[in-house]
Amino acid sequence: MAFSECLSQASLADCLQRFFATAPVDPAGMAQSLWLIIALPLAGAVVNGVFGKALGRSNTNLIACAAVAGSFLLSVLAFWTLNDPQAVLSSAYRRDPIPYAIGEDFGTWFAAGTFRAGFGLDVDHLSATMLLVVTGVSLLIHIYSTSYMGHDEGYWRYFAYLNLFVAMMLILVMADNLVLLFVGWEGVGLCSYLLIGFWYDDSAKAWAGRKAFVVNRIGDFGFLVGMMLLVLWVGALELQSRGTVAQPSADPWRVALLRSGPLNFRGLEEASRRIAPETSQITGAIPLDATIAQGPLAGFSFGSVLTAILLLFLLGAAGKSAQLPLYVWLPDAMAGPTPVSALIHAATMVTAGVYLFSRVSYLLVLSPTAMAAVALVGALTALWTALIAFAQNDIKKVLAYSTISQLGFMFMAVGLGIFWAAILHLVTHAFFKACLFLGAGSVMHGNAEETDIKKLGGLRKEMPWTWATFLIASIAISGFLIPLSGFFSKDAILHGVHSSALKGYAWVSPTVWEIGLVSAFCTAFYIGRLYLLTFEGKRAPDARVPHAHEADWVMRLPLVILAALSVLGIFYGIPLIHTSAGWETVMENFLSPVFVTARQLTRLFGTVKVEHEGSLLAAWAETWVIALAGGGLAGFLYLKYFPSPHRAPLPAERTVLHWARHKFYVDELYELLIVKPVRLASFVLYKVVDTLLIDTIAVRGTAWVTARLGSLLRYLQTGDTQSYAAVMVLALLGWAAYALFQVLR
Amino acid sequence: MVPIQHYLWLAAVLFCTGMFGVLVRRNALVVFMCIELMLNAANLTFLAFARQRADNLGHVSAFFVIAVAAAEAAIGLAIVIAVFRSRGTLNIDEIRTMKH
Amino acid sequence: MSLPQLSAADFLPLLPALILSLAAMSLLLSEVFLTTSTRVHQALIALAAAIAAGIAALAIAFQPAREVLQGLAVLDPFFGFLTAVICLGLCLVVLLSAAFLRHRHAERGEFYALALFSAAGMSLLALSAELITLFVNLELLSVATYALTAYLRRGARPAEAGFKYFLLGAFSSALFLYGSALLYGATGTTRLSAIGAALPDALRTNPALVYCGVSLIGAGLAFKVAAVPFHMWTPDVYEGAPTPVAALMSAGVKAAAFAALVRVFWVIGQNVDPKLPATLFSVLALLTMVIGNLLAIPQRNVKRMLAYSSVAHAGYLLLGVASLFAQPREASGVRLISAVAFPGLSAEELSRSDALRSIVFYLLAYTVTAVGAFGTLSALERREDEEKGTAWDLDRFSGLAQRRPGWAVAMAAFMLSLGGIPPTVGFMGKLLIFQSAIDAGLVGLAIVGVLSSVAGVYYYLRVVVYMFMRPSPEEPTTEERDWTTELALTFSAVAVLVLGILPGVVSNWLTVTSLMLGVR
Amino acid sequence: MSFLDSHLVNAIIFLPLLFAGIAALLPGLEKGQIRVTALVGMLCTLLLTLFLYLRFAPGGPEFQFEYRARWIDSLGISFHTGVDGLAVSLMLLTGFLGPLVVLASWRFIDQRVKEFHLALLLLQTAMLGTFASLDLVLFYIFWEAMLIPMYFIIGIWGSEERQRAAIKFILFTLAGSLLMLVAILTLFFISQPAGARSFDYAQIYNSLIGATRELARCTNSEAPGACASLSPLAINLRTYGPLMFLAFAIAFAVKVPMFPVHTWLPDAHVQAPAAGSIILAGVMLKMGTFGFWRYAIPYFPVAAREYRGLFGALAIVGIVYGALMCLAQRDVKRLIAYSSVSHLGFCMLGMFALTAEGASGSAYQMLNHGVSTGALFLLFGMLYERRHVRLLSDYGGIAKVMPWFSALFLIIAFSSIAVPGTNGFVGEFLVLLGTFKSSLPLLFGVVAATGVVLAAAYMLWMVQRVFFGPLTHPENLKLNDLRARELATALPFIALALGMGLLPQPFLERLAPSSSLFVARASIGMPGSQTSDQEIQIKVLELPSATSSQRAAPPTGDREPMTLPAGKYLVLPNPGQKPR
Repeated sequence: MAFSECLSQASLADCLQRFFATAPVDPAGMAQSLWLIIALPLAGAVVNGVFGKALGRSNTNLIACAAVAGSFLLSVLAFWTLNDPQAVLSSAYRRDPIPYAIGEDFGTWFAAGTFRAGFGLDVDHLSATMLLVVTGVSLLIHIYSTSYMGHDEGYWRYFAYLNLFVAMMLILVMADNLVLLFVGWEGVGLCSYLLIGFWYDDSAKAWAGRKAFVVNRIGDFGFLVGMMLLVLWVGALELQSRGTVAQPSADPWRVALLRSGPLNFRGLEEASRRIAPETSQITGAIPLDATIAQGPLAGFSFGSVLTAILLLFLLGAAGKSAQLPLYVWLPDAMAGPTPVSALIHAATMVTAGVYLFSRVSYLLVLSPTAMAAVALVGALTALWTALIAFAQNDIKKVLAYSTISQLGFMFMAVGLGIFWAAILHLVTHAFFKACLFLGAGSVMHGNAEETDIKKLGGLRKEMPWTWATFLIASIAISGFLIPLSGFFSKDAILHGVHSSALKGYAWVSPTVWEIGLVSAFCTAFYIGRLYLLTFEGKRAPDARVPHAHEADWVMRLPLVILAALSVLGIFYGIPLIHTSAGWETVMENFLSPVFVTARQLTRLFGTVKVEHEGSLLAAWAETWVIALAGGGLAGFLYLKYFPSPHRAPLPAERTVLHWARHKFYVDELYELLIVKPVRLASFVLYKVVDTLLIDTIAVRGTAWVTARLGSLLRYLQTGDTQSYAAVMVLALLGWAAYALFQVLR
Repeated sequence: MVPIQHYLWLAAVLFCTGMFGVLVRRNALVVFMCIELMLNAANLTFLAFARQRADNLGHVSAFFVIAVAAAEAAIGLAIVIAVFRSRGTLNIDEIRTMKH
Repeated sequence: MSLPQLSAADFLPLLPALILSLAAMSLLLSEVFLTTSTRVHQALIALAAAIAAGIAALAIAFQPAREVLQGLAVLDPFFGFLTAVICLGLCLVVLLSAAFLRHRHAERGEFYALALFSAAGMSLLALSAELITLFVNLELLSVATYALTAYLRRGARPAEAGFKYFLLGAFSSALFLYGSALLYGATGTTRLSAIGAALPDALRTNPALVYCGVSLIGAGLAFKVAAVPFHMWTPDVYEGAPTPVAALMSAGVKAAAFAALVRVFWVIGQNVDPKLPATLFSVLALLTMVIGNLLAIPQRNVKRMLAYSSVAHAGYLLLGVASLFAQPREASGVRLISAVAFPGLSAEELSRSDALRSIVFYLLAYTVTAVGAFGTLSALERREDEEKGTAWDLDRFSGLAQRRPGWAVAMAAFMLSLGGIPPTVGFMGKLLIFQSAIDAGLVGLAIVGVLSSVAGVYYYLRVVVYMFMRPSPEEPTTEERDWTTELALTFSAVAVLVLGILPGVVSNWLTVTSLMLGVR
Repeated sequence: MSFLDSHLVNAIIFLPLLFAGIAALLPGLEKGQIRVTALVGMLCTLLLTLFLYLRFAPGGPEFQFEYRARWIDSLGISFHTGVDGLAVSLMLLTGFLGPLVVLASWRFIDQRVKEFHLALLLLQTAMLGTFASLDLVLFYIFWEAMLIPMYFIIGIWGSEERQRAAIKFILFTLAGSLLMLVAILTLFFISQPAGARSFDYAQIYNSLIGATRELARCTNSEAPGACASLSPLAINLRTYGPLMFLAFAIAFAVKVPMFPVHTWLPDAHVQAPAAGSIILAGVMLKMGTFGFWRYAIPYFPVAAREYRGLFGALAIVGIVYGALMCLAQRDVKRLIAYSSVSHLGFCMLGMFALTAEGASGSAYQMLNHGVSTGALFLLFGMLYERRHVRLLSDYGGIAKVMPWFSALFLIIAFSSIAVPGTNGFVGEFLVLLGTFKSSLPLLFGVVAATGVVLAAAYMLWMVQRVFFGPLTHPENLKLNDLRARELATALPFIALALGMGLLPQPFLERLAPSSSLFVARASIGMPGSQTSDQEIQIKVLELPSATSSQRAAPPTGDREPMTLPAGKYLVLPNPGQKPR
């Protein structure tokens, strides 16, 4: 019923509640039109890519932005629809419908044998959050780009790629099965390849793009193999648990496996329910450590295979989300236009790994080993890259490393099963990091593409808007001075990590927690450094332009909005909602239907034990102090000494700086360990095996021998009649001898 | 009377002599005559066997062979003359321009 | 003793030979009275005779096999088909030589007469079933061929070629004769059928005679079919001989000699230990295939190359002969399953008939192809090059595709057919030969043959490379076109392709009758 | 069966031949007319193949549009054509490439135009025939007839080293296929009883099933007496099966080409003109995989399983090795050629996985490779047409001057490194899935998957070196972008690459029955499989007239017309039985 007449009966709060809880459109209809969300940017990409040049700059901008805006609106609609109790997804894999989710299977993509991959879209609260973030942020960045790329002649390519990227990202977040997700997964990689190498006539930039793609491919290799093993795993599970239920044919899960394929997320979720801990006797479930009876995996136990699968996924996620050891591509990816860095390499694409693990949370919580691995990788990455960020002077490089380290935080959370916190940090990070990057972009824009922070400084007065937004975002990420969204999300992670223990890996959470604290400190430090060197103090003597100019409003608007969002993000990070379990943050409560299976399994298996020692406030205080310390140190150092490069740094400091500045020589190491050997091997193989052994010796050799034999025999043809006759006679005698021998024997 | 084997052995010896001559003699005409020798060795064999078996098949054959040999001789000499015309020699070793 | 009773039917098989020799004599006579310089009509007469003889041969080919002239000869389809093949070859050769001779101002009736005589000899050789008859006919065809070889007697090369051929030929026929004398001594008869009957006893009494005789006869015939190691005369003689004559030798003489070979050894094969001829021909086939191909590889002189390739093809034919005698049961077990009896005919007989069929068909295939190849060569060669010996160099072929596309395509077809690549008749021939070889369990030999033919493809394709992929030489030599040559080339090219795509007609005939090898 | 159904395939096969005849009649100087004639012929063929493809009923009998006529009865050879799912797909691919090849050489081929197009049309006929023939000898004839036109195309219109490459190409292939000929003949003899022999595909296959089962039983069971009572055919299969399989396999492996026998491919590709390379990569290499699929494996399943590990390993070596070779190349065409080696490794791997997924993936990969690599050669051919150099170092920054060209090339490059959404992904995914599902060790799948990484490495490296970076060579500055004709040639490839990536189901549906049958046949008598003979037997299409197809003139039948007095002629005795 309408809002107005509601007011006449109930209170405003209830009415608002009810208003937002009633879907504006019919959920079923929404589900069927989900494809539009992808189709719009895709269409934009095609139009811009093919006709962009002809259409002209303004039309291209219009089309690109309109496409994204359209899908943004649709996402909002979808998001809203989800709150409706009627919005239920009746999945083929289970009897009872799934609340707060809509989805539609748009038919088979490809099928062979017993395998099937479908065009299925599926939106639940997780996807919906991602939808909003992706479309929203990219809308802002599109708007920003219209001005930022205002003078580039390749604008149409740019917007085509950008739209394509949005489409791919949306496929990634809405796919209802792993294979379709993989389309988005590689699609975004492809787009980032294109956008990093956007200015391709500079070969360094083009190489950076290739590096990004190839490193991502290494990750995708893991992902691919993981998928294959997962198919086998599900198959084995189905086969083995067949005996345990009354009649398998009636089991919707088994039926749907054949009809809709084994890699569907709902199916996997259902599969994870068929796994039971060793002790419990659930009908139709088989213990985690049961050995697989037959098939290619015969002999391994379900648990170990699952762990292997998840570790392979971790490899994939590490590639996409730039975690150790595959993070090396991201800093180089800064070669692309800055808005691209903001969108792809900060807000959206790089978070795909986190999204993946949250998607398959129900599988992840089955394997403590994998969780520990994820958490440790995250922690180490966070610290490692934060250290590198110390000594970077390129404004974008600093932000890139900070992105990696923030992603590390998210991985920590995922690793310890605090998925909601990870997503929360993902969202807030999307806001403030996008804001930071766009701010950096505007700084570069105003300073003749100057990126060296040593050559900037004192921009505060010259670019007030940029300064203000940048400051807010820096505070948000570091939690310095006043706690903003980033502070709460990060604290939610740290607190959660601190208060939970992995089964069998008790040592992990404290370790991760401490590393997390240190990283938080470092974050505050390098962000402070970045901010101070860029905006505070006096303008550097060797700046390119005497006076920077502020960006126009088209670029300012997104900055402001993002800054505002990174403030408003607080709302999600504070426990406001009281439930039976106690006080929950809005995000936790909002995402709880997504992770319900994961939670059940966690409880069932006791994978993660959560003991609430220490109050939340204490934790906040702790983190805040650390942030203050980091920021303070930065302020002390750089306000006091800046700009006085004459101070001779201490030798220890110098070595640290030296190593950090050269990124600890990781790139060189990889070059030495992987790239060079492969190239050498290929070259040697080509020269030795292919050219020498096969082609020269085997092939030409045979021909040569034959020809030689021919020309040797040829010289028996002396042309002398009598020798011919002699040969005949000899042959005759030989034959006669043989014949006689035959007879006499 | 002379036993048949003697004739046969004689024929064999003649044949081998002819064959040997063909292989070693250098003068084309001599080689040619050696071939005739071989043919006649065959004739002798035929006759010897015909004699032994007392049928006339052998004799008939011998006559045929003689006729054929005559024809062969004719064409052979013609060719030898042609060779001599073109080269001015009958030494087989020099009649070997086509080889390999 | 009373005169033998001979019916008219006894002379039926002599018909083709009669036609040929009559035509030859009339040509010789016409030479005496003729005054005009142009002699095309002589070629036409010869052609007509050849065609008539061929038709006659085909007409009698479908008669049941029987011995005629008191067992001196056999009238059987084998003979009929071979004679037809020989006449076909003769027709093409006559057509080719018309132009060839005119360009050398050597047009005289003797040439055609000799060709016809030798063809008559071949046809008679194909039907003789008695040693002396064999010898006489062998000599008939040889003597004529000696003369043809040295026909252009002014040149040094023809004379030398004729000399070599004559000397070695006479030598080999002497061997043959002595062998038959010994065999006569051993068995007391010279009729093959009678010899066959008498052989077992003869073997018991004095095997040495038999074996020496057989070996000598074999050597004599192996020389004619140019089987390694009796092949060494081939390249020299072919090179020296006028190209059409070389064609005649490679086609007709081979066919006739194979007929004699099969006939003689058939008797021995079925009355003496059959392993003997099987081994003999397997060894010969192996040597001939491999060495023939190897020798041809380094040749730049196309004529010599074709000579060696004719040796190689003799090898494939010998493979067919070997599979005629091979004993599958003792050989590899491939034949095991096909031991199932076929109504009316044992599997052995089936496979033997297939072997005979494959030999005849291969001879046909080789005849059309080789004559065509030699024909193209003769059309290309120039009188002035002959003394230098460069008349047949590969370079003569370079850029032929531009100068004479028709010839180039035809030659390409011949080369592919010689290489045994479908869809040419050469492939069908090889298919049949290898089929019967494998049927007889000679898989190893078949594989060797296959691999050697790969080597063959190499040098055949080299000619194609020169024709299509090399530019013409600087001074573009314009070869004259004569309708006779063109006709011959067109005919053989068409035959190569048509028989390659639709061998059905011929192979059906052969199937119908290939069982009839009329020697008891 | 309607007239159309029974003659459609033949029409397709011989239509190019007909147009070749027409082109042959045109004067050689009328280049335009000749080109148009060839183009029209190819287009008609394409339309017919398309019609055939759409008319092919996936649910119908295995072989459809069959036609069988008497040909060489006395040898048991009949003219028998027909298509199954794979064949019809590959024929569609062939027909699809035809017109594009003519268009691709529109400008590039300027001398001896007539011969060139004759060769193209003949080649088309031979290739279509190879796919459609259901008689072993017919197949072999088409198979070898294919070599000749390609030999001319490489040898006449190729670049510097063309003659050597052409000879190498033909000798390599011939050496293999002649061994196959021996195997075919042997099979002909052992598989059927004397007098009832035929080269018919179905007949030979059906006659082998029983023996194959026996043999499988004997090889599977460890019991000593298992192989005691084998039928003669089974014994023969046991003794000669492996050899015959190897003979077939070598012939096909050379064509594929698999790892040790692949060296002819780079030379041939580098030297061939664009048209030659397109056909070579697009269709001819498929002949090898098709041969494995149609002949080598179904005929000798037991032997094939014996050598499965070896061939699987070779396939994987091919994948990785080929990719590594690409990294070592400096010559673009050579690089693409080696990438084919890598891609076809996937085909072979999927086939030897003997799983439905693997088989479908392998079949699909054949089509993909035809499209992607064909397009790569086509596009590079356009560049070569402008610059006449092949080395990577001769290019760089091309994207600046030829944006459209670069865009198309990039799309194809991504389809060839199997980015999801392009055709390559579906094929490689299914192949990998099939491999993992199969009884081959898991390691095979893992190693094969590394090919994905390497592919990205070399392909993007090549793209980088050719298209990106600054324009270093002045002569590249004045390159002009694609003309309308070239665009029209390239766009179908793009459309297909994306279409087959996004909607592969229509293609896979037609392949599915063939692949399941292939797997069933390949795994006869394997412990797991329970396929009945009825499922895998092939319906033999009887020859037109009543008499049995084989040896239409059986000697008994044909000797009756001539009544012979007994003993006058020789009924050949068996020499073996004569008393000595």
